[in-house]
Amino acid sequence: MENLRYELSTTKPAGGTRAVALVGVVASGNLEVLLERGEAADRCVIDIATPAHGFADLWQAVTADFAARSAAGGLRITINDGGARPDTVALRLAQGVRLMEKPE
Amino acid sequence: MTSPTAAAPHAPLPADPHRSWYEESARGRLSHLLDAGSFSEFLGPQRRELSPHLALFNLPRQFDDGIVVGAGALAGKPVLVAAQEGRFMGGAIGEVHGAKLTGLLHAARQMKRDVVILFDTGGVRLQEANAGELAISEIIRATVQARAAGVRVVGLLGGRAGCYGGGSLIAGCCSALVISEQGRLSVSGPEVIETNKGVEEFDSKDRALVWRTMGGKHRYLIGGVDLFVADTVAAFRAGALAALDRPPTLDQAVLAAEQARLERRLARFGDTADGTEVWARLGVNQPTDVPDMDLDDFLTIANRQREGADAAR
Amino acid sequence: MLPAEILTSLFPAGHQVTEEGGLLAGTGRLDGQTTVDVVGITGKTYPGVDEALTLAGRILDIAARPAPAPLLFLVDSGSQRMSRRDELMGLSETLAHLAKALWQAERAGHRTIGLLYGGSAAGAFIATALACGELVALPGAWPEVMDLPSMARVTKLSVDVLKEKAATTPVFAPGLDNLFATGAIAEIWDPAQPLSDQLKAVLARPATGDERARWGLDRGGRQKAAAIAREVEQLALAHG
Amino acid sequence: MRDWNTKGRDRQARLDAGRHFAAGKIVAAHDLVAFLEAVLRPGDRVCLEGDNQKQADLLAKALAKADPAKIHDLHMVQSGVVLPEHLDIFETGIARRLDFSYSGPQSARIARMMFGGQIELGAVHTYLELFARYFIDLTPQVALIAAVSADKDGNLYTGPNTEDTPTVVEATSFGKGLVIAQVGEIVDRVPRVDIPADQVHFVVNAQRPFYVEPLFTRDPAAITETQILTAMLAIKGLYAPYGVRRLNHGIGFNTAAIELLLPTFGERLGLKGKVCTHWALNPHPTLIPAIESGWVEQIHCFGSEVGMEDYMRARPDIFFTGPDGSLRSNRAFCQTAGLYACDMFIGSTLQIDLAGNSSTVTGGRVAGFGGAPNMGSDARGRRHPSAPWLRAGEEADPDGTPALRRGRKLVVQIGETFGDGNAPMFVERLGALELADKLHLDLAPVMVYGDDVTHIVTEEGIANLLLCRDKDEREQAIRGVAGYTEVGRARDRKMVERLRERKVIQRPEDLGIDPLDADRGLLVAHSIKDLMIASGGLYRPPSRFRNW
Repeated sequence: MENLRYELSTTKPAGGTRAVALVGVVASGNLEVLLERGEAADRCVIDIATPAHGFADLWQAVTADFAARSAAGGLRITINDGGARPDTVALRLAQGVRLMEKPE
Repeated sequence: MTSPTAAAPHAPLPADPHRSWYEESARGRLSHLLDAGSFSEFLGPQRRELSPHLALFNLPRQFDDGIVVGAGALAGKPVLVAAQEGRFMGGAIGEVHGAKLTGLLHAARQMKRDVVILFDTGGVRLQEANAGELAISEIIRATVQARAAGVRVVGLLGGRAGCYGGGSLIAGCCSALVISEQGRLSVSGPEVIETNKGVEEFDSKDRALVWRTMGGKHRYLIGGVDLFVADTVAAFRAGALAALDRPPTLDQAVLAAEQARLERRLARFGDTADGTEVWARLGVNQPTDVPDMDLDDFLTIANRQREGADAAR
Repeated sequence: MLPAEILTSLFPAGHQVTEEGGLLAGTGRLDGQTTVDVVGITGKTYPGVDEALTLAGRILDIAARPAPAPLLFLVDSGSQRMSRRDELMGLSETLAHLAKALWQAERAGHRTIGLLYGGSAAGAFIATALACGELVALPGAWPEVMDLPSMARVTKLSVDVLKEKAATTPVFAPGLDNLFATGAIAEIWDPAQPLSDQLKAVLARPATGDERARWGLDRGGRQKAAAIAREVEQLALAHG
Repeated sequence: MRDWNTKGRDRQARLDAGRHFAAGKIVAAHDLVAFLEAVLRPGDRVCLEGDNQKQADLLAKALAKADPAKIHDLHMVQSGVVLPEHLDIFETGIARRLDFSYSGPQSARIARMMFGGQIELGAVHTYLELFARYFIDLTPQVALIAAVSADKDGNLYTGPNTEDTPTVVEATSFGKGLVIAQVGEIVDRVPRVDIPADQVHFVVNAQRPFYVEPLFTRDPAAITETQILTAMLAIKGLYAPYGVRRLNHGIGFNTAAIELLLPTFGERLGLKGKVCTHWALNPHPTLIPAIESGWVEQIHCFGSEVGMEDYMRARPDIFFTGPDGSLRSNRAFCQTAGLYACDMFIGSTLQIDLAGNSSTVTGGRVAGFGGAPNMGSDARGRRHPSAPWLRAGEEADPDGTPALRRGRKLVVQIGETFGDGNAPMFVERLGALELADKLHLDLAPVMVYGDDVTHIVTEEGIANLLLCRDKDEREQAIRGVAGYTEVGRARDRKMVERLRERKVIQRPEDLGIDPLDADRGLLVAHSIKDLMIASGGLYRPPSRFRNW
């Protein structure tokens, strides 16, 4: 397993009040994303565990775009990856942020 | 199938009772099964109780180890629930996964609280096979102990991984079982039989054969399960409620009745080679039409012709 | 050890245990006072619906008897029989029924002791040896969930790689030592000593609850199961 | 004095040779190989009927068994290279030259044989283009065709899978060629006359139906959330604003997802009756729920689809059916309809380059085109207006004189940035160019030319190429929806943001699409079984798609 961590500056704080959200499952080509609060409002920390080694540059690109585009400020995000494609990762991250905005 | 629901333009889709049980995740099923807002999870994903064994195989782990356990309410009645996630390692049972269910059943016995298990499993998780095998044995013991204490343990069978291997033995110890057409209940999976005994014994690519042999309709017709429902979250909720009305009793008389029931099954159908022959012998007029029948047509025929389990389980 | 030797060593006062179709049935006299009911599966038989029902029927008959006596389940089986007919007839129900029958005997006051002296695997292992109140084994027994070549096929790892990994953990590889370490087996008997004495010693101890998770913890083979189960139980009780 | 009827006499000689094997027009199946050896001549131009669906499989097998010493160097002119026998004849030397359209199932083998010099390639065509050449410079001397049944006179019933047959027979028979038909049965009276007997010279009774590939069946169970997101983008970002009523869909899962979202997501957007009413389309099973819920007014079909026959028979308002009640398909007419009478083509591809050219040639595979280049091109001869066509024309040329400004057909490429096996859909250089280099082709097999493409839809958003004013903008618009492929990551971020402000690029959030809706629960059907139920049991899926 490869473990990656990205500490990113964000442009927008996360919305909603929900303390935690989980989207996706760990399956082939899929991933689960756990979102929790607790970071500073202008920052987002993403930890990734992936069985696919050597894709750090892709994770870097996807997470950087995510932090720049989404309301992710204040979130601590943990990812268990099942070998998802970048488009699936981006979709799950977007879904996670939306879920945090929804009431429980 | 989900029928379209009329809604104002741009309105978010309403919570849809027609959503497919088969398609839902473990968490999605629970959210539709239980009364809204009633669910509390034990050892949820934030606790990160991951499998200690998968890293050895460079395999990814899941925060809940593929099972969600907790407490909730069904039509106001408190229940304990466990839902397996069939997409994570095929819902396979490992050390943590199994222990969560064992602990839940131990509590159920002490609390005299009914349990609903949402099965979706291929059986033992091979990467932690010994721990998984033992967990299944412990779950079985905890299940029968709970039942002896008067607790209903209801199994719901309609997940995408089916209910195979040791999971099917756990199901066999439940007080009542609810299945959909998509549900499969069997010890050895089609691929396992084919690998060990050859394609002549079982062609696992012949999906219709799979369903005729271990699918929901066959299991309902031979009395292997108690209720047959549509593949929707609402139907499974109604099925779970009906199953919770059945007695939990597990004693000498129930087991003697089950012995008689299973012996009668072998005497009646033991020489058949295919599900269609079994159904013909049950008196179904056009047995080859059974797989294509819709729910209502199937239930009309099945409820007239099927072998019932009559709480002999 | 062969079944005949085992029975002789178990029942120096004699036994009437017979074999038919890979299944054992009968009684043995442990001593002057104690008669033991014996059932078993032998000769690496793969239990299907027929075998499971036959065994369950005998066990239920024993359970129904008013005067409880110990029940010894001798096990040398394959895995469950893998066939289209067995699954068509509902093998999962019959194997679960067998496990429930064993438990019913125990509940009715019969000590159920499994003696694993040969192989057992997968669903057959769960429904026979592992469904007994206590499981003991003889050296040379070979329990497994799945054999390594099959496991290699499913995990897409070579047998050599699996063996290498198995050296570091008892959690997945077949074999008595590994199953012992994970807590499946109460004790491994000494074949050089009379088995009757060892059985008497087991029967002399009071029956306990399901101790297997604790054994797994103590023996280092299952370090999380006991604590996880305990915590879920506590959380549920606390939730009310 | 010139002989003005050499072709007619040539045919007469073949007819005379064939009659030795025939009773009337009927040739016995066991004589078929000898019969073919008698009526064929080395170097003949032969159309062996077969497209991406129906196959004259008995005739293909017989031709492959002919003696190459007697029959060789044939020039095959046919829509599809699909059956193994279609290529076997090039290995044995029975055939040498090939003009075709589609080779999906044989894409790897045909490429090897081209590289190995066993096939002399004429060109890879679009269907309509190849049909056109049947009437100009590729008229067959012999056509080997397939029908459902024949009567004793040779009238043919081609049934729901009529497809290419009328076109092939028209060109061959009136071009003084010989028409030989395999039929499933000989009947006293055919249900309807699809091909009149006087255009048919010989008939062989195969005693079984011709083979049909269920190419247009997409199992809803295999549709991914990313495909659903992409489909939502297309519906909300293209179908709705342009008001696309007349269209054609490709066969991929992305367009299948669109079909399955119409009764849910489309309904929610209030689009029923406003989009997707008239189609040039094969009978896609995934369109059943939309048809049943009243979205669709009319569909004309290129071919049929296995299992859909009874459903179409029961929906005569929607489908073109004959007096016997069964579907009448016609590939040439439907392709023409797709070219001239549709305002949108939307389909997927395997590769798109920075100019928007797309191709299905990758590595060692040549899959051909089928109808896509024809559907996916602007009809320069079109003269009738429609709202989507005019709006697209205006976007491309906002300053032009409205009454003189050509409209534009919407030609949409849709797909995920990474396809099967994580292959990127966006590339700097098309695999088709390497193929052209290797085979010394004058023209690389480009499926849809960049200047015909108006939009590219991926999960990242929609790129509207009509709004691009120069080559750089076009390239950055494409890079802007190319996601995390190398092409996408090399984008000029500032320029992409400017393009987004001008709505050249629209992201899901720009269109108000909630990523939480990208869920399989939004599909109106999740399985083939659901489709069968939606059809009221009229759709009978082939066994390989049965999962119950």
